[in-house]
Amino acid sequence: MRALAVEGVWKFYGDYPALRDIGFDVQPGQCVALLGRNGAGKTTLLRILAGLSRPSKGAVKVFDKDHLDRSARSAIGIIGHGIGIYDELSALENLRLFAGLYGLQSPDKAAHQWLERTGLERVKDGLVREFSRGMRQRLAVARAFLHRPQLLLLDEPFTALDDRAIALLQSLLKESLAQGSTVIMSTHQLREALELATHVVLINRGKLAHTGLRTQEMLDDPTYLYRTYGEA
Amino acid sequence: MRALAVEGVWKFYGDYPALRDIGFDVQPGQCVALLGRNGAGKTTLLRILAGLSRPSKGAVKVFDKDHLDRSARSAIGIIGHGIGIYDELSALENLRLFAGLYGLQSPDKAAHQWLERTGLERVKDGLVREFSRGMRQRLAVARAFLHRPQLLLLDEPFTALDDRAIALLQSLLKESLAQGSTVIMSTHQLREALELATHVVLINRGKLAHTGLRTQEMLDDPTYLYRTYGEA
Amino acid sequence: MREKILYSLGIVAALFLARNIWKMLVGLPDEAFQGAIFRVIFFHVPAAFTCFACYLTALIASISYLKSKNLKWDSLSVSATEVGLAFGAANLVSGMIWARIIWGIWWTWDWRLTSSLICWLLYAGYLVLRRAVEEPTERARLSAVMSILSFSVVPFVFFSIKWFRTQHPQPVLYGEGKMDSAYRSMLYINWIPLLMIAVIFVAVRMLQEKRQREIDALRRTVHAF
Amino acid sequence: MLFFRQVATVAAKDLRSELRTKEALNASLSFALVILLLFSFAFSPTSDMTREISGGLLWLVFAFAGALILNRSFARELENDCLDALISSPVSSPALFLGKALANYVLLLGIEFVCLPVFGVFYNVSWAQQLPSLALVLVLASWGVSVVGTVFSALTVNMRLRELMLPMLVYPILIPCLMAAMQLTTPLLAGEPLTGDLFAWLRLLVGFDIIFTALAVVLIDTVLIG
Amino acid sequence: MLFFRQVATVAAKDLRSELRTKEALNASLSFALVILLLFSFAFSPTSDMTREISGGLLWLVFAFAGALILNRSFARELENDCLDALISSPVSSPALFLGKALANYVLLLGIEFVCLPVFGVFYNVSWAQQLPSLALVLVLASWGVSVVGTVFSALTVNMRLRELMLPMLVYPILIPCLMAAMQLTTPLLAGEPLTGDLFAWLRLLVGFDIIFTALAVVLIDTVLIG
Ligand code: HEM
Ligand SMILES: Nc1ncnc2c1ncn2[C@@H]1O[C@H](COP(=O)(O)OP(=O)(O)OP(=O)(O)O)[C@@H](O)[C@H]1O
Ligand SMILES: Nc1ncnc2c1ncn2[C@@H]1O[C@H](COP(=O)(O)OP(=O)(O)OP(=O)(O)O)[C@@H](O)[C@H]1O
Ligand SMILES: [Mg+2]
Ligand SMILES: [Mg+2]
Repeated sequence: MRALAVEGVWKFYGDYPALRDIGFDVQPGQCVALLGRNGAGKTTLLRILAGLSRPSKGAVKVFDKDHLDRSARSAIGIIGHGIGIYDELSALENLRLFAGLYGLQSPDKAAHQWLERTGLERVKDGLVREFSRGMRQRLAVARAFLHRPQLLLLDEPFTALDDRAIALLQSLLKESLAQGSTVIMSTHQLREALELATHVVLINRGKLAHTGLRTQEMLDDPTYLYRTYGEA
Repeated sequence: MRALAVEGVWKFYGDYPALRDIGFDVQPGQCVALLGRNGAGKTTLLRILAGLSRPSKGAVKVFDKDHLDRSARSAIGIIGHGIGIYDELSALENLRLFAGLYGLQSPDKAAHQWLERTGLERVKDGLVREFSRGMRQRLAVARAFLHRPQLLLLDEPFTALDDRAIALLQSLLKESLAQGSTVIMSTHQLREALELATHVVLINRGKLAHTGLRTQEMLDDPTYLYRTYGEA
Repeated sequence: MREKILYSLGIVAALFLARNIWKMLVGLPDEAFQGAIFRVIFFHVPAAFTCFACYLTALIASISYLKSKNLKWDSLSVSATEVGLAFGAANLVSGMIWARIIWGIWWTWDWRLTSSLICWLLYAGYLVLRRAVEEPTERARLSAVMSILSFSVVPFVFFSIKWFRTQHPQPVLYGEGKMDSAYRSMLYINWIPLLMIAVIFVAVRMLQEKRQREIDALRRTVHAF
Repeated sequence: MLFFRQVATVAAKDLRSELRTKEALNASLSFALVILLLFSFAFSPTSDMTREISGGLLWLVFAFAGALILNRSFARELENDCLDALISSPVSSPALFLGKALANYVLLLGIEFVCLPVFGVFYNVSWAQQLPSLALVLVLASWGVSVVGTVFSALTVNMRLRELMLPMLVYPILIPCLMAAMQLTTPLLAGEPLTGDLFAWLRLLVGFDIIFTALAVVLIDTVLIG
Repeated sequence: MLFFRQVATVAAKDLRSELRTKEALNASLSFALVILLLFSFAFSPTSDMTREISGGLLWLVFAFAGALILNRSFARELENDCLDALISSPVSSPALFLGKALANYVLLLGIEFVCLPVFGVFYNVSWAQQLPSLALVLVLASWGVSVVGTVFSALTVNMRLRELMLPMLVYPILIPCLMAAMQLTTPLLAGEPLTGDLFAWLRLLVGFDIIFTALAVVLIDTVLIG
């Protein structure tokens, strides 16, 4: 069973095709780096995968179910540009809310567990508004991992994070990869992404330019990819 | 004459000191990388330097004038998180507006010149709203450089830019450094910043942790700085 | 080719309208109570019906857009709404002129009049809403929803004279109002050219919309590096 | 079952975060008071006149203050991209919508029950004579306002002129509902019972509520997922 | 000299970008029409009553529609952090403020001059009998509204509940100004000339304008630079 199957996806903004016939498969356990220059269509694609937007043509299957399906959605975890956390609620309330929405058996237990894992247990009753950026980012991670998603979609997760926050996120991602989850992340910070990735998908102005394993060359010189498969 | 003199600057948010007794000098022609972990106070400091915010204590001098002074302001150019450009105006109108506000002798000529230099001449009458991200970024650069500022303040200028956009910005910065301008930029993308920087200022939870020349060690291993001067 | 057909249709409609006006002025006698001004009705009522027809078209086009995601339906929806607004305005203004002469005032807060105005404002709101959304697909989607919601007021306009006591004349076509058959047939006959004009306008606007989309797409490619 | 639990969860979240800060509530309450004041200046009502226009006045105040609450409803989700987090969760759009509409409904009713006595004092109206009927009218009309307002809040949330668009679009659609409420409230405030003619208005209110709730539930998915 | 050039540049920029899209203008115009409608329901004005409350009605409409324009004034600068670009330029805060106030003033007057005839038609008021005096009142009162509104637009621009805060804060302060305008407008619309008693109101308007313009110019720097 494929974790994700993207089949001939097009997305039009008006008459402008932001995605043109994108198609690729992701097997469970893979970590895919979604690369491309500014405006290539990474965010557009990730939003479609996350069920936040409908493709104009084509289909997206998550574990062989339509991506807008309820059970497909419960298998997905997202971290976007915003943290997706309510400022006026406490850390615990936030996690309990999402645990409830995802229909977890014991929302309370799941919430506490993830507070502990992200090191937020001792501030669990603090309002998010008062948290520092690092703590908020941790909470966003806890929110995304809470329901043990089998497919993680991350849009530029390393942007504007410092070395420590990046290390935390990387270790969490590694762990959930080890547990068999699938990860797809877009980024411009090639080094951080390629260290983690097992596969690479490169988009060029809305078209699939390359998809395949991450090779040693890419690690050695991140611009290798753009030079080889991108435009001049 | 110092390009910038920061003297005992404190900034309080309520009772919380976001900046604690920051003081350093920058000589003309230097390129300073302002580093620090998330929440260290980089943005707070840059906003004070740019005259967008007043220090709670201490003083900031730009070319020996108070930073809120009109002539100090005309010497400063900023690029922040937003591009600082009006979506409903055309590229030319935007530049002409700022040229006018800065009291340039011939606003029209300056605007055209910078449109040309950033490669936007052929779309000068297009509304900014329709521009792609790369083009907007160029326009923001043109806006910041328009009045030939002697002091450039950049807050995370490389964030979320692709390789090409970073290269463009770097080349423009290099050029204006060569012409004797001073640059101060905050960033988490250490590699890109350190390549350009001549000096380094490290802030740690609002306190100055290190200031000095950028050394070869830093270039070789960007985390060297945090390891040496930062907290555990 | 398409333009030629449209233009010739336009000429036919104009000739038809001229004939009707001639008939109205020369062929029909003044009405007993209201006098010469009564002839406004030959425009007032058909304009209202044309306007409703346009709104209905917009509704159908909007639903079709949501079903098919084809931007052609969106252009039909805007075009029909714009033309509908024009005819709505014609209805309002002719009614107001009439009111000025018969009632002595331009406006009264009567349900029929007011609901017509609400309806007009709602569809004007539709156009304002369209301007606030940049991206064409999103604009089409949101304005389709708006169009569907707006249409809920149209029956209200139509039946307002039934539901409430109003100063506005009772409907002669289906209700208790009475009208001489010569007047009545004139009413119907004059509806034909107005409807033709509406159709032509809608077609022209749709062409414009299509061109506009093409231009936008071209400009985007120019403005994208 | 799951559906209703989700509706309740969403509504509880909205209410909790509103009641924690009470920002929107306070602001729209004081806004309501301010416009009550403005009206009383503008129309310097004599007691006779007040009697005639009390229903209209009251519902205008509710409509204006309500728009502020409704505007916040989806705008609240924008701050940290929370809307994306909600939509990508397995909550269906109708459940999300009904939860938010419910929360708005409760807030709106809260504002109304605070404004009523204040209004009574300012304009010297003894409003409590027909309390059950009045409550019925409030309950029905406020649901209409909440449902329509919440749909438009979702519709306009990503627009450039959100705070301008919402009132501009929402009031015309609400006019039948507000009109009926005004017509019903004026006699009720004057102490007259509901009689013959007024039932037509009540029917209009019920019809409005049903039609727009149905339309909203059908259309909301299209509005939320582009 | 430079000061006035900067004021003009800022005002021209605001007007140009507003007139290019006409969004706020269209929206607040149709909003004005909608509330004219709402009022007419709420108060179902007979011709007698209309005569008494016409000034109040009109200024309420202007105040509500104006708030939408004013709300946009600084909010417009947020989109791309343009406000930072403006403040960091050598334009002084008062120049920035006056430029924006001027742009709002022009837009407000535009809306008023469109609304007046519409009001005249809908409420059957022949409003043009005392045109010069009426224009004077409009010009004076609108300046007060623009200045106060622009200050509060700046004050609230970074608040979480911007669209809620502005009307809540601005109307109470505007009450003297609106009150005077209402008192002056009612007789002028009825065709009576300005006489004895009314000059006191006119003086109030002038005083309001002067005081708040001065206050605003003094305080704006503190408001804009934190
Ligand atoms: C601004 C004011 C007015 C508006 C908005 C208005 C609106 C309408 C509308 C929408 C209709 C067609 C719908 C229907 O027939 O059910 C209509 C029909 C009609 N109107 Fe008006 N009207 C206005 C003023 C007047 C006045 C002043 C008169 C005459 C004194 C008048 C006489 C009629 C008549 C006779 C019909 C035909 C009714 C029928 O045959 O169904 N209207 N009006
Ligand atoms: N709402 C929108 N309306 C119109 N065009 C859009 C919209 N969102 C994205 N686009 C266009 O679609 C293309 C892809 O955008 P997208 O944001 O997906 O790029 P990206 O790969 O995420 O870029 P970046 O690296 O800059 O984030 C771009 O050309 C962009 O201009
Ligand atoms: N408006 C504000 N109100 C209260 N506290 C603030 C505000 N702005 C910043 N702070 C606090 O001041 C400190 C410094 O923030 P600042 O944004 O300057 O950090 P930074 O170095 O730019 O961090 P980052 O790398 O995450 O951008 C942080 O602890 C932050 O929480
Ligand atoms: Mg992106
Ligand atoms: Mg920062």
